[in-house]
Amino acid sequence: MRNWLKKREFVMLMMLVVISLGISLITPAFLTPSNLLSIVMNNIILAIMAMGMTLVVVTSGIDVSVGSQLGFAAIFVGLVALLPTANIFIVLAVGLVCGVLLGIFNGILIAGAEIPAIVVTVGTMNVFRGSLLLYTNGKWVTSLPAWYTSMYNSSVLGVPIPIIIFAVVVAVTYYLIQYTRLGRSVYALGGNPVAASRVGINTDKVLLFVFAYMGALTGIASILYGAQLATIDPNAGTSFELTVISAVVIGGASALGGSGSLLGTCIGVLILGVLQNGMILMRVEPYWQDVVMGLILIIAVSVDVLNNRKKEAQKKTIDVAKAIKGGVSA
Amino acid sequence: MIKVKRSHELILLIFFLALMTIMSILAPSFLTVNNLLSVTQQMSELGILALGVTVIIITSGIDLSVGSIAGLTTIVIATMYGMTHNLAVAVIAGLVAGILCGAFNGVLIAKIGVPPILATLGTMTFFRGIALVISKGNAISDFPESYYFIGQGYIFDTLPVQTVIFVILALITAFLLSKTPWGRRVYSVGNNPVAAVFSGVKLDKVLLYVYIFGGLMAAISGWIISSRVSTARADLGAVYLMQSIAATVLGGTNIAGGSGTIIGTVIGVSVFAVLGNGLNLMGVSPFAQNLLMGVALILVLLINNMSIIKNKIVLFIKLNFK
Amino acid sequence: GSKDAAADNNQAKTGKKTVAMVPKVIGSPYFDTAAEGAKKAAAELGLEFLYTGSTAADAAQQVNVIQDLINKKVDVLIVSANDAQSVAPALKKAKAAGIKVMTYDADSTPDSRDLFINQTTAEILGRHIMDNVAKEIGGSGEYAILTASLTASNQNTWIKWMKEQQAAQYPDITLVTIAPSEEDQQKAFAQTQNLVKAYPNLKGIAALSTVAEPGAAQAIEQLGLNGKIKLVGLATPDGMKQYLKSGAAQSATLWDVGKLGYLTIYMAKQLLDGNMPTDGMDVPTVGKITYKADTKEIIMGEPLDFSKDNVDNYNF
Amino acid sequence: MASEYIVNLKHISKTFGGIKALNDVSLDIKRGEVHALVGENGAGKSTLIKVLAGVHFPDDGAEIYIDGERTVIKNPMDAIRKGISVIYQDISLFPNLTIAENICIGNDTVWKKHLNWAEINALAEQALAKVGAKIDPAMLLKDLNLASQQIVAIARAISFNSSLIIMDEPTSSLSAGEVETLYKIIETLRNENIAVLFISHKFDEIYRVASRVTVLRDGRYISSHDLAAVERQELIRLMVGRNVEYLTMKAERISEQQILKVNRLCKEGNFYNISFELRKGEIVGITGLVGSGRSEIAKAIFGLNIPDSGEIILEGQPIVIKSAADAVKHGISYIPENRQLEGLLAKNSVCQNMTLAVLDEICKYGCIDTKKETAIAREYTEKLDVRPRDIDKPVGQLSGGNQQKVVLGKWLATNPKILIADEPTSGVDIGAKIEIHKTLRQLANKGIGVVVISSELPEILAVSDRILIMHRGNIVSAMNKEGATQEAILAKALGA
Ligand SMILES: Nc1ncnc2c1ncn2[C@@H]1O[C@H](COP(=O)(O)OP(=O)(O)OP(=O)(O)O)[C@@H](O)[C@H]1O
Ligand SMILES: Nc1ncnc2c1ncn2[C@@H]1O[C@H](COP(=O)(O)OP(=O)(O)OP(=O)(O)O)[C@@H](O)[C@H]1O
Ligand SMILES: [Mg+2]
Ligand SMILES: [Mg+2]
Repeated sequence: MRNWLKKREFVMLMMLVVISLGISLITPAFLTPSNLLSIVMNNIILAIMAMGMTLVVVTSGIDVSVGSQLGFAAIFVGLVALLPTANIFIVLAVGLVCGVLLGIFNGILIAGAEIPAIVVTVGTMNVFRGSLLLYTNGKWVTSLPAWYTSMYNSSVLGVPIPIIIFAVVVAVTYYLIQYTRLGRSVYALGGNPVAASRVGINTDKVLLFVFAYMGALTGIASILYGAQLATIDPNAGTSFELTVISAVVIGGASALGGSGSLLGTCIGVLILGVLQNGMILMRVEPYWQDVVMGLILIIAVSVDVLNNRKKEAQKKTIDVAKAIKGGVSA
Repeated sequence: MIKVKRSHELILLIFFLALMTIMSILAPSFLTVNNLLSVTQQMSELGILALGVTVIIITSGIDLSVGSIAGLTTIVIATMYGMTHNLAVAVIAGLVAGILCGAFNGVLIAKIGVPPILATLGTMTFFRGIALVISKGNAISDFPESYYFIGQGYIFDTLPVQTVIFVILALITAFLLSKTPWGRRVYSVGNNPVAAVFSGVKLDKVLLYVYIFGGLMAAISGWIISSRVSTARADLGAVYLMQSIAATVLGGTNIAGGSGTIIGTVIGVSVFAVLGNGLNLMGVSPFAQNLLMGVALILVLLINNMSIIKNKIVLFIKLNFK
Repeated sequence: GSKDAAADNNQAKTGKKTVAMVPKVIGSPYFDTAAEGAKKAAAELGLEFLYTGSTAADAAQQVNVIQDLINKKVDVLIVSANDAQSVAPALKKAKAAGIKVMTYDADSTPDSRDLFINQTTAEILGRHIMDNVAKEIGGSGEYAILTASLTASNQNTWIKWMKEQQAAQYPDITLVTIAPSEEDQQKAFAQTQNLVKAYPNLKGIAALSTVAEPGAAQAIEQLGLNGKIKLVGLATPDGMKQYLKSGAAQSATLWDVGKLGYLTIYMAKQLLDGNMPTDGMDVPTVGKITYKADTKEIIMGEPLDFSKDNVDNYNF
Repeated sequence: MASEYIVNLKHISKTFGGIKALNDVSLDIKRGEVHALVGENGAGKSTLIKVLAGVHFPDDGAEIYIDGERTVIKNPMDAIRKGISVIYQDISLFPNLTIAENICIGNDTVWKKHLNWAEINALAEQALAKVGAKIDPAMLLKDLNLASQQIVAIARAISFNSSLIIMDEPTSSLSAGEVETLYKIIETLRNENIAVLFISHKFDEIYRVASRVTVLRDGRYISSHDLAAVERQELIRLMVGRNVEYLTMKAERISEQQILKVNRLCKEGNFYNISFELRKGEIVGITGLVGSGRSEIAKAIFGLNIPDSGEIILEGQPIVIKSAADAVKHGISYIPENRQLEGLLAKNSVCQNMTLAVLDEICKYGCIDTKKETAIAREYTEKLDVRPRDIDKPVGQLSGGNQQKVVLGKWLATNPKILIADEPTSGVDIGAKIEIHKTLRQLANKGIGVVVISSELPEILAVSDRILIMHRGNIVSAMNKEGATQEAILAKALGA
């Protein structure tokens, strides 16, 4: 079980710990329960979407339309929440359905027409945002009702609802990728797409599912988005996709597909969140923040790559030939 | 495969001509020499950026930092000019900055082996950060009149200077890619890096030059942008990032590497430029413009993949209704 | 020759002159409200009104749009400049093509346009907001600025004037930091929470954009700090209504944006008719205006503060 | 009532973009028999089994009978359910999944909507035990070497309890030891009345395991025979349409001049204390079990694997080789063992592949001289008889043997002093194989020093002048061609 020490997640976790320690040495305000809670709360939307993006990246795909999807779903959630007959379940359903539909739209083009994911989603990024702005004419959705916005700050048994929602998302996603045929097919497809179709995996279906799931999680995120901010800008989520993708790749998912874990992604989200928060807490001059952030990202990924290289050198010694020579038990 | 590629460019060209026809019918002022020249002027910056991006994508890489490099270049030029009051020195410093940024990317990717998307995700923030630190976020506008030639001037009173630069750079890039050993190696690296190494290609050297080339193109693009808008600012060029990738891919460059042409990219950029210009002339809402650009991108690739889609449908029917 | 023919053609179709308005960015409530006022004026004055721009607040893209409108041969071109210097060459070209050129909301260089319709000056506004900060936090203590982005030039000018006003009038107040919100509500929200943590003695925040102030207000509300951290800034009354009432924000400053749009088109008509404005002239539905002939600048008036008491009177 | 035949294929045709890969082919496999499928490279063997496996859908008119019943194989899943499982030519497994998953994926009995890991691991362990492999099924596949992955593929095919297992060149990445294991496994299968369709280019193998054989040529069915009733030469004639046999080709003259000397080369974990020399005009064969370190040595000489100590002496001069580019400059060339991964730019044309290593030489004023380039490509497609003679065709569309010729051409174009060929005929049909042997000999006769690495003993015996045998990273024996026998070599290779 020394194995997990060599895992990428562990390296990134160490990185997170080092960064956090560094920050808390400089500013005591960092390591307080309330600050840590606010880091978590402020990054839950990111984390939820990053869960979906992890699956997308595992299939060696990418979805740059998630920022537009978020804005799209959030506006519709908001508009529905303003209706007099609306309630929390209707809002949930609208967010989910809206997200899933957008995701399916991507999925059909990617799986059905075999257009590369980055191209499809660059296209739909514009299509979603354009049609949203055209529909709303740039108007914000404001004055969302309290029964909806209060959801963000309420707790059940002392646990804030967004955290509960996130926990559910993680649990469902974990169950999905660990204990279902569909979830393992996602990894299989990412590992070797040709082999995947040869073992009977309907690769189109799997891709469609992955993008729909991404959409569903974006839908859930959009519900929290509206509840968190109480007003929704039709430009909401613009260029958010880059943050989501960053979190996922920092968390260790390979852009080549086949690898990526929920834990890694969570760590990726936290690294981004801690840096963002720590930078202000450390009172770094605003102009320097991008420099610091960029440098830390570069160092983090480089260290990881160098570390991986060492692992590569160690790997070759594994050999089952001896075991096989045991012969055949007839 | 070559056949498929050719037909992609053909489809795109037909699409482009159809677009031109529609625009000329719907917008009377579209098909005037003046307007067409200003279309080429508008597409030059994106186009030059896309030249670098094309070469990078052919190696199966990606560069998310090109927009930041363009922005940083503008700041370096402005700051150097403020210090030396020598335009040539300033511009050279700007281009050198672009080359250094490209080299920085190249070292991360080729020498250390960081995946391009990760490396440039980091440098995108880093380069922008440097530009912000130098400029304190401010726009810098004290340039001499002569600086504006490159982005606002005309040759023979009609040809926009940046159009000419774009055409020359496109020709050079096309030449480099198709006629030089370097170009051949670029394709080979994108196609199968292991086999390239096994054939004596110095992978790290090729990649290093590729990212330097991308950095230089971004810098030239930034130089033109800042001359056209008479301003240097850290975030100039940022909007072109996604567009340059989209135009490159629309032009038929395979995102997985190994294939792609400059002519394809030029047509890809033209489609976006004509669409934007024509819709502006027609007074169509800019929101609809975004929508239509997305639709155009998807449409062209749908047409391109028609046979795949047809096969799938035919097989589906065969299996389920027979 | 052919140039005029095309313009005539344009006119012949509708018999109306075309006025094109280019905001910094499309899809912002602020500019869209101004456009509504403008549209109303255009309808009243018998002008063809065209409202277009880019979907990103980007100078280079704005220049492209201007270029296209010159090729389209509109009669009046009205721009809110993303960057003063950037649009100047394009605007000069428009002037050279015989188009009347105006700026509104954010000026270009004076020589590149015929008239600038200013809601108020950057100096007045910057000093005014600083005064608001001082009024709310009580003359001493720390405050932070939440800006749209570190590169937004109008924000940077306002900040410059705020600092001057503070240095001159409120020596006991200190500016702790300027945090960018990237025109993103969620970012504004998170930044505000971080600021509160980072600066425990923080007494006030000035949020300088219509996206930043609601985001900051929501963060303060969620932290339960209503009234403890004072929030002032620049925002539309609609976006801030709920927060002004709940006490999460104390004031939002702006001007009557609809009127700004109306005034702009009204002046466009004047230009087309060959009239120049005069100082103190009375514009219908807008009121008395200030005109500075030396800079060809119209100043609509003082900034307008929205508070919990008056916010219900406005709707934009 | 069970039919005598487990599978009958009739009128199978398959067209790829206008090219008929299969043209009205039939194949009948009896229950429990080991049936060999032979044919030249590109004859359509792999395509035929992909049709049977549901990967390709055949053209109209195809008839497929399983157990005597007419059926349609809709997709790979369907084939598995109908009792057909396949071990593909390119190991079709998932490096990022565990061994257990690789074995069980798609297996209805455990691969259910909801997965039970205990069940999966148990089944995997059972399947592994059947092939005699003791290994933790929770390990990731990518942590295994190629040969071990092949074993996993075999375990997987067995675990389905299929009535027909198709093996497409299963021994191409195995060497003597593992091949024996495979034979035993096939024997067990036969005892359990499971049919095996066995594709191979190695005749020893075919005669050893199979009882019947079907021959394909140019996408057409030629004939089927009981192997007992058909001579080896006859079979080759049916395949190729003419007579061919392994020729033992003697060196014309081996000069005294040493071209390469390797002196006490060491690399921890790869090879130890390797010394040998190569003379002009000589072919040195290196053989041994898979993993004995042959390729690692080759890569060390070619600059892709930097040794810890020792020296490489080229024409009397010690040289330092830090990269493949250095090696090429010194006139060393290396034909890698994995042609798909290391040898070819699949999407690029034959011409571009052939000139990749000589780009700088075909340059005029810094640009590529197209005339020179096509001349080189033409020359070597002619010389090596690459079919078709189309230098603009993407290499990926050529059959395996022709692809190998392109790689060979790429290196011949560099005018090498030393040519190292690692498994140069893997997956190459007998006709082409002999062509390649001939070419290697011709090169040696021209004064090039040639090193051939091969696991196929008849080949090593046929081509080499001297044979080095490796065991666990050491050269354990050197034999002259005279007096070397398969048995003697195998004994040394196994460490006896
Ligand atoms: N997907 C494909 N697209 C186009 N052509 C193909 C495809 N697959 C196979 N072919 C062509 O079909 C023919 C038969 O190929 P196949 O792989 O079945 O040969 P094979 O008998 O297995 O040869 P080898 O012994 O080299 O493996 C070849 O000419 C090949 O180029
Ligand atoms: N004595 C040894 N101890 C440990 N590992 C060894 C030893 N010998 C070889 N290996 C391992 O086996 C690998 C040898 O692979 P190599 O490809 O050189 O073998 P090969 O004989 O060429 O087999 P193949 O036919 O697969 O090419 C090395 O990477 C090394 O890690
Ligand atoms: Mg085959
Ligand atoms: Mg080997």
